[in-house]
Amino acid sequence: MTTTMTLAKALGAGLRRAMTDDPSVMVLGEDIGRLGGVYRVTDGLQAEFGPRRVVDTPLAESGILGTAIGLAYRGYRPVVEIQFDGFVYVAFDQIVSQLAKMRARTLGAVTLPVTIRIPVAGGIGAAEHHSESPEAYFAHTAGLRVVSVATPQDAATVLRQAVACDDPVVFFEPKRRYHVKGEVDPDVDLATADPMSAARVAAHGDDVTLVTWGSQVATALDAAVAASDEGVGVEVIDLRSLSPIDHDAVAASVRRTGRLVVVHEGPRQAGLGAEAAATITERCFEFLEAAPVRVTGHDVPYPPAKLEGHQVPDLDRILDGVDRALGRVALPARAQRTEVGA
Amino acid sequence: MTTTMTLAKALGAGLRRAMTDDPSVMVLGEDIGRLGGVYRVTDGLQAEFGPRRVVDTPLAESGILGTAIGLAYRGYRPVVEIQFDGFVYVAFDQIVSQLAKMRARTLGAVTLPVTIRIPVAGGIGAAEHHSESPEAYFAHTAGLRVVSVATPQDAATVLRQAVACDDPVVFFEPKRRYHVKGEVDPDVDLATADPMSAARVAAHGDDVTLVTWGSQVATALDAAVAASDEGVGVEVIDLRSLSPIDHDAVAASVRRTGRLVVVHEGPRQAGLGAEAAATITERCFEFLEAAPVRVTGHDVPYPPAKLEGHQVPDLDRILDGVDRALGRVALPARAQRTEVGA
Amino acid sequence: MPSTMGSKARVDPSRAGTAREHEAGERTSTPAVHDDTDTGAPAGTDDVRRLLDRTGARHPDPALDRWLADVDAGDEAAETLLRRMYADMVVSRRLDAEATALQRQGELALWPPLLGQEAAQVGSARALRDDDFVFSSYREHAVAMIRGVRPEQVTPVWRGVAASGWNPYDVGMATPQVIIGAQALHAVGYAFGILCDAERDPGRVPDGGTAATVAYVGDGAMSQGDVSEALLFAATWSTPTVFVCQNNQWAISEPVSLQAPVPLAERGTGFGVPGVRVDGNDVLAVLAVTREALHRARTGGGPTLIEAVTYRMGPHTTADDPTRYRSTEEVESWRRRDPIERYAAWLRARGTLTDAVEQEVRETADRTAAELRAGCLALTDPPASRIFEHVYAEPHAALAAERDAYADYLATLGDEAPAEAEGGAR
Amino acid sequence: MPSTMGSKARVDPSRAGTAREHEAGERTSTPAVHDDTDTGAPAGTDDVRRLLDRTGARHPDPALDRWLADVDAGDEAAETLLRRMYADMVVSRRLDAEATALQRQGELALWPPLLGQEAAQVGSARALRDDDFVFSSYREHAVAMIRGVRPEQVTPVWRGVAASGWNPYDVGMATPQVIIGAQALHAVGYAFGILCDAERDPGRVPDGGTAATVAYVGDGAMSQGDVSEALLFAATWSTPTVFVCQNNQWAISEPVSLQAPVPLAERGTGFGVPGVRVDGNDVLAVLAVTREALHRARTGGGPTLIEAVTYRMGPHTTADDPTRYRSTEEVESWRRRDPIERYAAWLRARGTLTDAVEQEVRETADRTAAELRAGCLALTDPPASRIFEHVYAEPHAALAAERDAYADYLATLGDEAPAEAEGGAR
Ligand SMILES: Cc1ncc(C[n+]2csc(CCOP(=O)(O)OP(=O)(O)O)c2C)c(N)n1
Ligand SMILES: Cc1ncc(C[n+]2csc(CCOP(=O)(O)OP(=O)(O)O)c2C)c(N)n1
Ligand SMILES: [Mg+2]
Ligand SMILES: [Mg+2]
Repeated sequence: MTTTMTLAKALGAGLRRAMTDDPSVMVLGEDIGRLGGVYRVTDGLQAEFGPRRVVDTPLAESGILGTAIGLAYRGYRPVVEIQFDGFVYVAFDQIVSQLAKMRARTLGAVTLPVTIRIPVAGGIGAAEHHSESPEAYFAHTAGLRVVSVATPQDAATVLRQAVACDDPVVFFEPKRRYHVKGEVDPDVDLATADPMSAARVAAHGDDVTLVTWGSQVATALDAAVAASDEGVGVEVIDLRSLSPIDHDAVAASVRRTGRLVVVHEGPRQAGLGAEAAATITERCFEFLEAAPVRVTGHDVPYPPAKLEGHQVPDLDRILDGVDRALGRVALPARAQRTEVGA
Repeated sequence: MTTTMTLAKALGAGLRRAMTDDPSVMVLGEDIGRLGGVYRVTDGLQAEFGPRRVVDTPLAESGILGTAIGLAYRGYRPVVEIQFDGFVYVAFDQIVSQLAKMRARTLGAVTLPVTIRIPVAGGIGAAEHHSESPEAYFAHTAGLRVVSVATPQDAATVLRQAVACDDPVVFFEPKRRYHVKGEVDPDVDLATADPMSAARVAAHGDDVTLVTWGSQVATALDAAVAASDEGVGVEVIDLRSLSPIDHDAVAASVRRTGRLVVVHEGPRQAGLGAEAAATITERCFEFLEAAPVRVTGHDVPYPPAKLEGHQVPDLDRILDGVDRALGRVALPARAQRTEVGA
Repeated sequence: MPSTMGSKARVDPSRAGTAREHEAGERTSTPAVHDDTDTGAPAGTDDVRRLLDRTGARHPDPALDRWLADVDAGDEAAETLLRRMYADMVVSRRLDAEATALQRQGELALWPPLLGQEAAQVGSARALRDDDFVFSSYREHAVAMIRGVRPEQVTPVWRGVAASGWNPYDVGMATPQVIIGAQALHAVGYAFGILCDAERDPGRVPDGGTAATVAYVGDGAMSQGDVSEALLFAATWSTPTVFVCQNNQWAISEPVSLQAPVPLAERGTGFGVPGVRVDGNDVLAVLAVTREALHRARTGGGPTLIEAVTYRMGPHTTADDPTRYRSTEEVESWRRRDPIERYAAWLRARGTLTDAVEQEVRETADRTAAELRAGCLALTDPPASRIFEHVYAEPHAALAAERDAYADYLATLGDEAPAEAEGGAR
Repeated sequence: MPSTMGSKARVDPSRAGTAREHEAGERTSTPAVHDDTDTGAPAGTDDVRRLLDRTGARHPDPALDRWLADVDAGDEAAETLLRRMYADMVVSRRLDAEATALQRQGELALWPPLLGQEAAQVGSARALRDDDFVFSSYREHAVAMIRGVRPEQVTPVWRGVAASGWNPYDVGMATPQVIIGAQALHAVGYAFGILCDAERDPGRVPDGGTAATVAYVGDGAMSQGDVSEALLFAATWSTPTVFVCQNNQWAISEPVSLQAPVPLAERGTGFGVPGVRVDGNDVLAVLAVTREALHRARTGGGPTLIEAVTYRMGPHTTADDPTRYRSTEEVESWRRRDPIERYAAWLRARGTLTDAVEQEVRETADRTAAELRAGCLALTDPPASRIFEHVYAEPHAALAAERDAYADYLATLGDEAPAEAEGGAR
């Protein structure tokens, strides 16, 4: 049954359903119990499932990840919340050296179905370390799966898929879109739902393929509307899975459009935009009318709130990227740059 | 005055010179003092400069990096050794959240000239976590500089440049090539030496541009020789600097050859090969005769020693990449795959 | 929380209270622990070093009193210091209220109030010398003020105009740290640098090699591996470092019991860092223990961990709703231990705090609050080019190209042409 | 090393020795510390719990002896256990020598010898139940053997054929961990899982919820933030976890003084984890303290940290040259405290160890060594496709494509066609 709810609530609903379906699912993190998380995603879960399944941990992310690995070793299916993107780095070793490698290390004997929920990206006027986009670090790490969601329905469904997956999954939540509402059925049949590894065509178009994910999907859709007003058809692909990447879906589109724009908030250098551009160039070289275009965060530390509008790609920067992909010179100044963020 | 010495000794000579030039240079790490490092790079330095300038630290990499930041805050110029590439992840937060961001955070008030020496990459038959290629993680981190060396002379010179640089520098040492010998002048004038940010053309050729760095440079040069036997001119570019990347040098070459092969050991997905391919495609789209080709490690955890020959690109895989860049079908089976590693 | 959590304080009860030796080679007397249970303070918060009880009565503690000889001299210098600390507490509380109001009015994006922690911050910061160096977290507004940070330098971070508001070297204090616990290692490294300087050539070292560093950490921060590593490095190198843990009972919604099965003052002993547990709402006791710890640090005695037991009276930040996780009774019980009230009562009783002084302090507070507000409202948004500045110290062609490309792009929008950046991305 | 390093063991000397309460609510008697200085042992290593001195004389210690009631019963079961532990020590030393030889002969890439640490490993591992779970480092070959790892399962890692040699669930022991200290957190998490299982439905839990985990860590590992966090999480959750720190005096070239200004057994107390310092070369004492700690763990008493004071007689690994950083005298002084010799002396004196038994043990050792060697030499290089296997549990199209492309490439070389991979990259 579908209900209208925010993306944040949909995450909670997905988590609740996952916990109901499988008693081995445990939720761990800072402030996720009594408080329900700083974004209230886990609101009510501790009251419902008790403090042994929804566990407020000491303030130590490496400890959280390391003990989650131990719990998974024992047969649990831990869902870990990292409070903000910038706090995941202290747990980096447990993620890349332990979680990602344990299965290969043990020749398949040890399965670690740990899901790491991370509110990601900027545009919320936050303090330092609260607006990071670390997707590429994890996508560059073999042994992990990395997913992102852009819609309330995907929030519920893909989170359930991530928790059900026997591989470790880094699950990125577009915190700037937590309040976005949509129709959500938290109980869709996972067997028939699209797999989380599949990209989703969010808008159809024949002139340019625009690839993005997470909180940029909505901006990209706005850009597609604006472009269509100018007669340009933009196909928007929400990657959803960042590792593996559904290059097939992108390539199929680019073979049609001949042009690719990749949009993401993280720094450009060695970001996922490079990966998408490189792979699509390999696969579609003869179809490309122009070099793939990257519209990304700059290669700078994420700036303070008042400047983040210059870091986070917005409608105009995306349209500029579309223009560049079309080989057009820059368009005349648009009336007003659109505000990003909450 | 030049002397014949190994790459490892050249590093030590560069460090000695840097310490002599600037009393604020300190060296910190595990086993670097009395033992002289597990690879003896710092051999003799503690005896020469004393235990307050060459400091054996407790076994905790985050602690080493964090205290190095404090020392730099106080005006020191710490050179930190991470014993093996795989041990840097426990210090990841101090590197990406602190070291990389401190200058921007303080609007330029705090300068942190910390150099992080990391023996990198595989091919030495080592145990797990001793053969990682984490370059892309750091190149994706704004605020850091990342360099690598491939020759004994560069080992001495670029290390001195890195230590003298007022920015934090991650300095990758090709451990598989530590024993390679060459003529080294540890005292070259840094004012006239090529800057460490500049790529180096290691071999000239007109048919394919081959970009790589560190321990793969020697393999690439072997490949260039083999290709030239088949009449193919391979231009080998040793990037040296991985952040920033000297795309100008690569683009200049590709505009001539029309073909690009990037070779690295780290995983392919979101690796630096993607960055090089994407940027060169952006800059040289109309010059490219074929899609840039990546020859890289697979997207798997670094395999055990007996299998590492399948992970580390070798002569044949590089030649296969050259063939692909040339649009040739795979060559007939070559006599024997070349052994990689020490 | 797991049901077993409260049930295993397995440490010898006779070891609680944690009066460790406070100077190398010398043991302090048994701590003077004054019963304060009439305040209804939460269990487990009364085994602390204390000089002023919540009524403002002063209790003798020879081991601590010797660090307050100047205060007890009763001369004009003493009066000045005592009044200054009173002003510090009142002014910082006023600043805090003003900043909270600015946030409520939408002028600041966020604010982490210090309300309730004035004594812990003022007492420790007033023990410092100018040449000491502080590495703090994000809530140490009173410490910053005492170090010399001006009101208008406090707000840029919380308004989102800059990642920091002052030059650390101007005031001997690093700018706010958001990654929990990371700064503790910086404090140890800096202190190791002091040691190294001193050994090389004490004469040429500005602070003669006797400066110290202070790492402020929260009770939650004590759980981070970095803080443990900092304790170890400090002990191994015997650095002149004082760790001041403001145990304000909460880490956002998590009670200190989750971070500390035994008192936090004990945390360092297994690393070789002695600890002392002090009433963090008693500014005199905090001053005394910090002076003692700094003296050890300056004289080669190595690091100390001070646990200042206090309470965060307000929300974690203005974005937090503490009613979701703690009771009014708990908050009220701590209100009765207010750090300013008890100090004021004592000062009044001894004649230091007169109506005239009170009036003057209030005016200072209002004036400082007004400066804070004016400074905040005067802040302008920095130019776009700022994001490319100070990323690197040395020329960086790639970033310069990015900056130029973005400037060109902005020019096409016609609404703003960023100024040429200075430094960082040349 | 910094000159100040040795000079600040600032902890109350009366607290050294660290006989903490070993059971909830109960205190053990004063530790029986037997003077062992005639062995010329390095200073600071004699304040340990000990039952067998280096001559093999058994000293009473009621607090420990109660954990050896079965041993002291003197019945056949006791004799069997005592002989088994003797065999464990001799066989593991023999295996270690064989592996070292294999490395010298080029058959293994590397080997980290356990020589000298047999008692610490055997005593602790023999205290375990089958349903307990061990998370070790890389040097715990005797522990692995006792857990049921077969000789031929030990060598794949060190030959470089696989990243691990056994299925952890078959033997209740994780495979070797190379990242220093990381495994300690896994042990705590697993133990927390045992607690959770038990609370849900003890009847349906195979181990009835009374299993425990053991984390083996080195003296160097104690410096890592992860180990500190593990101590904290274990204390906070009161997990059934025993931390066994084999303090073998060295972390590669770094002496333990660099990692531990105060005895490592103290490390946990500030987190709420009591510690005990035991002679790690006394297999009986190690057995007793581990049994005690496990009993506490199984009965809700929470974690314990055991510091087993021992010595790494060999190099760090076969790649190491310890003569660069330690003296022959030091090594010799520890040779006089050999863990096998003293145990053998005691066993011989009490009649447990006869020539016949000795002969039998030697044969077992030789046979096991031969198995190790045969197993090692029989190892074949895995197929190329192995690198793509088990990376993922579920189908992964991208990796499958990479695997296929690589197979196609290999086919062009004509020298090997990798078998179709099973699982991981479908
Ligand atoms: C590494 C990291 N993890 C989590 C957070 C989120 N966070 C910010 S403040 C805080 C609580 C800190 O508590 P404490 O150390 O007691 O300091 P207090 O806020 O009470 O002053 C948390 C969990 C963070 N900033 N950094
Ligand atoms: C995170 C990390 N840092 C450094 C190393 C390199 N290293 C391997 S063993 C070792 C010493 C470990 O000493 P200890 O914990 O005492 O164990 P022991 O070798 O004595 O058994 C070091 C530094 C590592 N493996 N992992
Ligand atoms: Mg707190
Ligand atoms: Mg050791």
